[in-house]
Amino acid sequence: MGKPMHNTPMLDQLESGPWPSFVTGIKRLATDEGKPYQGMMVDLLGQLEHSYETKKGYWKGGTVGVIGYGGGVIPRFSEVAKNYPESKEFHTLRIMPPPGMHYDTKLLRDFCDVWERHGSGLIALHGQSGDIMLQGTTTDNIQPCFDELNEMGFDMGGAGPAVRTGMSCVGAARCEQSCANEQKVLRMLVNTYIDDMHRPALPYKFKFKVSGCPNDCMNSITRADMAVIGTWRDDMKVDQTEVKAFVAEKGRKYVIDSVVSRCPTNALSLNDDDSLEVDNKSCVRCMHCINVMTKALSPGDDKGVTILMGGKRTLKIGDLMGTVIVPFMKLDTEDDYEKLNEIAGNTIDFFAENALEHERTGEMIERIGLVNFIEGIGIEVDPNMISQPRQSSYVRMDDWDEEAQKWQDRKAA
Amino acid sequence: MGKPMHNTPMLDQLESGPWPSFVTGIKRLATDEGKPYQGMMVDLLGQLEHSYETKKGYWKGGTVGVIGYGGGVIPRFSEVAKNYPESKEFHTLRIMPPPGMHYDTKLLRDFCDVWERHGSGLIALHGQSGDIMLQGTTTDNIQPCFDELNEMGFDMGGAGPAVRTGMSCVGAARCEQSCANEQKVLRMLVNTYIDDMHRPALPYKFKFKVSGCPNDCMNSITRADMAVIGTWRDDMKVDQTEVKAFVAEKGRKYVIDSVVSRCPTNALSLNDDDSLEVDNKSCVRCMHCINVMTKALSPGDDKGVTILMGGKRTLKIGDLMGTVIVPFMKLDTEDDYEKLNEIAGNTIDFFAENALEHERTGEMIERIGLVNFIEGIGIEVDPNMISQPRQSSYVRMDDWDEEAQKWQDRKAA
Amino acid sequence: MPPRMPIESGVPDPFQYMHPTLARNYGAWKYHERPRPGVLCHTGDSGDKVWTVRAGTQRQMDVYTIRNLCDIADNFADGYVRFTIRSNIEFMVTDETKVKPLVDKLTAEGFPVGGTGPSVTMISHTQGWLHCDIPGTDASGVVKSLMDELHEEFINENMPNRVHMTTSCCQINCGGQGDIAINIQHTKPPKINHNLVANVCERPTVVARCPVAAIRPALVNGKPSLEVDEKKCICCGACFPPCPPMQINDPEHSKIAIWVGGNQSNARSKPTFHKLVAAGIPNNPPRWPEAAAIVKNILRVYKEDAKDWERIGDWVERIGWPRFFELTELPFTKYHIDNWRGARNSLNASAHIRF
Amino acid sequence: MPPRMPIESGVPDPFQYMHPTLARNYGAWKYHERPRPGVLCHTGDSGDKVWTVRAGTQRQMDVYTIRNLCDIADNFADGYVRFTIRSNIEFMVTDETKVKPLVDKLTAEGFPVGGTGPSVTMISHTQGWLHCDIPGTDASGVVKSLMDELHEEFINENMPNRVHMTTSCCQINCGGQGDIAINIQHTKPPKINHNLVANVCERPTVVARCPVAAIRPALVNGKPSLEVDEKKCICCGACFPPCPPMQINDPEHSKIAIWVGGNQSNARSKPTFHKLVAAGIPNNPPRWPEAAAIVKNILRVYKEDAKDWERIGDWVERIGWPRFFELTELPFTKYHIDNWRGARNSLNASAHIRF
Ligand code: SRM
Ligand code: SRM
Ligand code: SRM
Ligand code: SRM
Ligand code: SF4
Ligand code: SF4
Ligand code: SF4
Ligand code: SF4
Ligand code: SF4
Ligand code: SF4
Ligand code: SF4
Ligand code: SF4
Repeated sequence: MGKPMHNTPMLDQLESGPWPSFVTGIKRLATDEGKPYQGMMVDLLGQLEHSYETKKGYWKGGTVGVIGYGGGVIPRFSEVAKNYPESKEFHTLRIMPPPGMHYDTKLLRDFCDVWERHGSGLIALHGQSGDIMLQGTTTDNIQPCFDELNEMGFDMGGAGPAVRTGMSCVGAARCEQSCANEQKVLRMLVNTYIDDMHRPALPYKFKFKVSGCPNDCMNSITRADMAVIGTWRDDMKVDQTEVKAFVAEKGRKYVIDSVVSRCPTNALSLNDDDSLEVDNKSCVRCMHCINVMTKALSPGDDKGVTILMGGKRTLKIGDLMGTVIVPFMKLDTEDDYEKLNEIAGNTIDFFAENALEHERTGEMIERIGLVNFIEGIGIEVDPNMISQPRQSSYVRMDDWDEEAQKWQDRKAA
Repeated sequence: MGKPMHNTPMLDQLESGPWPSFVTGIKRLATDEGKPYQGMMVDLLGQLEHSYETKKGYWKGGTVGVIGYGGGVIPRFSEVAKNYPESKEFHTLRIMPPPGMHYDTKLLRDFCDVWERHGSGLIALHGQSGDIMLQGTTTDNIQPCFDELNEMGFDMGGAGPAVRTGMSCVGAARCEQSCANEQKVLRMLVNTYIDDMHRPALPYKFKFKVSGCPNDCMNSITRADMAVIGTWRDDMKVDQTEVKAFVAEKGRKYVIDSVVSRCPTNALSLNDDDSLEVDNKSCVRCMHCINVMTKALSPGDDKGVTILMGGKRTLKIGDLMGTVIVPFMKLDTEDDYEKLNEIAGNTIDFFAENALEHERTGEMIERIGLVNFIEGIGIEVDPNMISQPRQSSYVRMDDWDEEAQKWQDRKAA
Repeated sequence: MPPRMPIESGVPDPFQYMHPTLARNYGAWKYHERPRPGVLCHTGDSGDKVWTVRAGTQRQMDVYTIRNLCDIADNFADGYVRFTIRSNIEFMVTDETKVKPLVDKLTAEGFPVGGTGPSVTMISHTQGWLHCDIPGTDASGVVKSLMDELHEEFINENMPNRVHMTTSCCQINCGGQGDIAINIQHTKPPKINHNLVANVCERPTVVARCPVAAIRPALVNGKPSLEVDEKKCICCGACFPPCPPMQINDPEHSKIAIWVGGNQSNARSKPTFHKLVAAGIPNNPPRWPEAAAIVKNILRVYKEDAKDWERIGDWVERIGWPRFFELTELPFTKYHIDNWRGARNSLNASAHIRF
Repeated sequence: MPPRMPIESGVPDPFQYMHPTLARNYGAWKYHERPRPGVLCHTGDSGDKVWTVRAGTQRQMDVYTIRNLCDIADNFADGYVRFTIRSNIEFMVTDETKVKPLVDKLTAEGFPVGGTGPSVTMISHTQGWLHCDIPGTDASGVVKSLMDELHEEFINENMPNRVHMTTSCCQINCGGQGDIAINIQHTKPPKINHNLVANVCERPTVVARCPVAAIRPALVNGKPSLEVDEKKCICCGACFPPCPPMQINDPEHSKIAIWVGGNQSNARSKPTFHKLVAAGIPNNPPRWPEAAAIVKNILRVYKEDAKDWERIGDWVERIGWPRFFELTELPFTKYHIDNWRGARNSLNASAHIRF
């Protein structure tokens, strides 16, 4: 007989209800006779119940890793191991999934098998940064486990002051809005800078996220140091027959109030004959009308991406949005991709050299100013970078003429 | 023969063209044989031409005033009096006009006569703060000139760290949008705090401006420490017959694109029968639709005012907008007006005690935070004061429960 | 034996694991429909159609749950799945007749089918007491509790627009911006265990990390330690990860705060951050009923009052914050008014008032 | 004789000077029309109608000009006038047949009739070299030059919406926010006349007034004076009024800058500040042709491209700043990007891009 269960009256309450229960899952593992993880999961439940009772966490960090890499494992040592000895080590391995998180069942079963042998049997699909999180193993098991996963073709994700695991939306694989080859962008960027992931030496973390269109299903603007978002440059495609069908179905009033009036730049107008007029010059590619009338409207053909930098969440100076650095670039040829790669490389280099310790790109940009940042990475100013020009006259502009000339020269070129 | 004119080739160029020329006006005075101001105006032109040539100003300040008052005169002494001796003193008197700047011709002629006797003959109607500016006189003439104007029923305006001359729009006198008795508000506020105008002892200037509706023809939000703006609380008035007439005249597409879609809160919807649906709960009283369809739409009947504080222009921390302090108050009874007066009084007192030297209300609010300011003037928090609640979690909220209770108590009351 | 050096293979090629119809129509989809809640139907330029059935999971799954999902995929869905950013699982089928059996099977196995279109989809999810070293609550528990209560909203599409919620178990906020975010909010400065500071903390690092410079080095009982200026401290918790003896978590004073209106998509308005609406909510395991009640109430009001395609933030922009507080009956306090020096942007600098 | 003490009469009662029809219908107007540019017709609830004829003035008027306007009022307009915030004069008549003669007379006397509705009305106006002690240019001259060039736009109503322009002759900016603002912009730190500092400046005051703390007390040639850190100085000129020896005005380096999109009314969007579009423009009396050319060009593009009821700021919000710079052919530089720490609000944090 396996290790007896602790009393977990609070956790037990989380077994009821229609939503799948992580507690039930962990209990299944804790009662899995003869499995290497059984004892660990019994004590894990014990410690977790203790947390629920006392409203405190009991894990602390440490140093655990695999040979050749400086990061990717989140080490956890219990502070209450005296009472819950078998879960005294409960480290997580972060493994990078295929972009778009596609799996065949064989692959998933293989993951389960490896983790059954070397870990807790508990897998999170996925972490908020997109990793496959294999949650809970001992220091000793880390290396053999990783070796097996690595042989399967999988590699360690990011942790610490490093390039982090990236994410891309399902995009081109199953979405009509996609304007980019999301998986290609993501793989190229992360794999080019994989050294900065596996041997953490940056001032702080650096995240790539890729969304195929401005719906931004990967939340890249608010959650990535470098966000790559698909968009298009020519006119959106309008199928007026489908427009009329939509108007006929929903009624004019509905279409005016739900589509036309909601366009952020008044770029839409419903003609008296129920066809739709689009002012493509004013359209900001927000996606709203296309989302609502997906059969009638779609992105144009001249596709490319917008790059934004500096998004992050709260720590230290509050949440920051990414801001536009490259309004538009094509991603057709290998040269185009190479250019994208270079922008990423320049950014990481500049970040490495100029950010303070524990400072994200967004915080650095805030501190040094956008202009210094873009000059540092070799990008020229563009009015798309701002929502509006400066409103304060308190600035020194001695060399206005030179700066104006630069713009004129660029325009002439 | 009077004093000969200086050569003014640059100024002369400003005599041509269709717009009325101030140069021609000044020349008329400079050639006004036998008038006391003739010599002064000759030299004024000379100095001004000198400024045009050298691109520099040549006036400096000093101290000049009238008995009983600490301000209201803008003293000007010439730095180039050696060359232009007769305009060596060229002070301006700021006189408060009737609200709305209404005049009969007798009054204007009287002003001209006084100023012909005691000053330069040059009057600016009006200064950017709304004063009648009698521009150009000597130290000796200030007192007799003011005495005459004061006898006519006019009083000195503001200058220095004081309550300043206020402004109110034409409003109820000739505007269908007016939701307030602008002149009454302005007169009451300025006249109650007239002591703070005439004996400058505040940390810095303090301006009142009054607009009868949110079109804000007095620019009060951007240019007044205390802006009082008329508005209404019930539903706007809609004359559907006039609406239909407007739609018939302009066409549906025009109405949708110019009225419905431009409503900032999507509060308008054009019905299929060409009548207009107004979501009065979402309407922010921006005035746009009413401006466009002035015959069909008008403010409601339950009128009152919104008070904003802290507007100013650039000096020191850049332009600041006024912000909402009192979202709505009625101004029907004398008690209502008394309440308004008290708010102004509390604000001036708080400003006097808490602002740094040369700090405006807006800068003070920015420094101490809106909450401290409103608590200081005895106003309670209101969600209308903000465009959105805080976005940063970095705040200490120990006594949330107490604060929440205050709101509940107010709601219950 | 020399140590095995890693093969630095990086991010794997997804095509090897992708449903063949998706791979074949890669980059060539035409439009999609939602035949029923939880089911999408995408049509390709080629004419191919693929039905996607989306189901909720507990994210942190035991291998048996995963294998069960694999069995379902093998039996009903060609052996392929994918996961969404919100830990929902998606099964793709090319034969419409397979949809209903798949939905039924998932439902029978306890995986709610839904989360598509204007529904309340799975709440994004952080570590909490299960694994993190700094959590103030348990993300998995909060989410399980809430999703139990919101089950009907997950399996139906009755909301005005998508509802994307998030949780975060400390003020670092690994969860994202959300239409509604349920986050830990500390309300008292850290308590310092002075005996441990000297050994465990990099003192200059932690002094530098405090956003309001409230920490200074100090000698306490003759030992080098740290001191917090409690007047300045904003209880952010930034000092705790680098200096665990600065205990910020507190069973009583670590509360829950609720934020609304975060919107990451560019649809209509630019992306927006969520805003504080309620705080001081007890951190009350195992079911967090007080937080759940507030969230459900906000959702109810939103559902009743918002128009089609309005996200929560869009809706509040239209009706205004005063009305939001009126309709939800949440108290408005001075804490809702931002107080940092750049906060002027959050003030209402206009006569735009709703009545 | 004892000195005469002032009668503190304050703001006078306006009714004594108000056109009787305005007084009679006070607070009871119904709607208005614009029968022709420069003429308004207001109809009261009573059925009363009043026609207002608006004409431009030079603001700083000699008594002869004022008396001339009085004569016109007496002969054509019941003896009453009012002035607008923009120094236009308004004549009210109750008899429609008097409108044309009045318009003709004003025109004949050189007072342009216009400034109503969607026209370019008079530019608001500050003191300049004529009277102020700190001006970098002459407001009256700039305005006269511009209004000469914009005369046609004043007497017609051909703009998409009202155009409210402003001037300011130093960076204090007594002129207001404007659809277009033509303002002095200093580009070099003040030159200090060290001989005068000790006598003329309150040194602690001026040190405190510098917004970037660039001024420090210093001994120069043994005398107490001031020193400016030229790296820090943003050339705002705030030090000059309290300390005239810190000469900020410079015939060469005090330039003109042009700002657009200031909007004080609450119509549609909340009030907005104007934004920098062009700088480094020569301060070139007596006609400032370079500044005038830029203003006229902006107005031309606005007139061609904007829709009815779009103020300049609304128009640019719709078409976007990139297109504004494209259409006006003004250069976009790094100076257009704000660089103070709170400037993040001015950055484009979205995928909202126009092509
Ligand atoms: C595991 C995960 C939450 C989850 O349950 O999904 C997580 C967990 C932790 N995060 Fe996170 N973060 C996770 C995604 C995020 C995200 C979301 C994202 O990447 O889109 C963010 C917000 C985006 C961003 O980068 O700002 C995020 C912002 C942070 C921060 C604040 C960073 C900042 O610059 O503000 C920290 C603090 C730090 O690194 O010092 C942090 C730190 C941590 C640490 C390492 C706590 C610590 O400092 O010791 C947590 C370890 C928990 C554990 O025991 O595993 N985590 N963290 C997510 C990573 C899983 C994965 O690899 O897939
Ligand atoms: C005369 C006038 C311009 C005009 O030609 O119309 C004017 C002229 C001066 N202003 Fe002004 N301001 C005038 C309206 C304004 C306005 C407009 C308004 O009131 O709506 C503003 C912007 C609104 C505001 O209050 O912010 C304005 C903001 C300033 C400031 C900056 C105040 C600030 O807090 O930022 C100063 C500087 C100061 O007072 O230290 C200032 C200072 C000055 C001084 C006194 C310059 C000085 O410090 O020595 C100027 C005297 C000129 C002279 O020789 O007469 N003037 N000033 C306006 C007053 C006439 C009148 O009484 O009617
Ligand atoms: C599967 C997924 C991407 C993935 O790679 O995993 C996805 C897939 C789709 N999203 Fe998304 N979105 C997904 C997360 C997101 C997120 C991120 C998130 O949930 O945190 C966002 C941004 C969230 C935010 O702003 O807070 C997102 C914002 C949108 C929007 C914009 C909605 C809006 O009006 O603001 C659309 C447009 C729409 O609704 O038509 C959209 C539309 C879609 C469409 C309709 C695109 C398409 O044509 O196929 C897809 C499915 C529809 C459905 O659920 O009805 N997707 N979508 C994600 C599913 C999450 C889930 O399990 O619920
Ligand atoms: C006479 C005057 C008030 C006064 O007490 O002197 C006035 C009078 C009227 N204004 Fe005004 N406004 C006057 C200065 C302003 C100002 C201030 C300014 O010019 O600096 C503003 C705010 C300016 C800004 O936002 O920059 C102003 C913003 C408006 C608006 C909002 C326009 C918009 O769409 O943004 C309206 C509504 C409209 O146009 O229908 C308006 C409408 C009106 C109406 C139609 C109100 C009415 O129903 O009678 C009046 C006259 C109409 C006309 O000119 O066609 N008035 N109006 C001012 C004339 C100035 C001039 O000589 O040109
Ligand atoms: S971001 Fe755009 S392309 Fe990607 S899944 Fe979402 S809607 Fe599709
Ligand atoms: S995509 Fe957005 S901005 Fe473009 S027309 Fe449609 S609603 Fe307007
Ligand atoms: S502010 Fe309103 S009430 Fe006053 S004049 Fe302008 S439109 Fe009329
Ligand atoms: S007044 Fe403004 S906010 Fe109100 S309905 Fe009209 S346009 Fe909309
Ligand atoms: S939100 Fe905080 S407690 Fe939760 S996983 Fe992230 S770092 Fe840990
Ligand atoms: S909780 Fe935050 S503010 Fe308080 S001492 Fe720690 S780091 Fe500083
Ligand atoms: S803008 Fe400057 S120079 Fe012009 S009047 Fe005002 S203070 Fe004097
Ligand atoms: S010009 Fe402005 S920034 Fe420069 S020294 Fe003077 S006050 Fe300081």
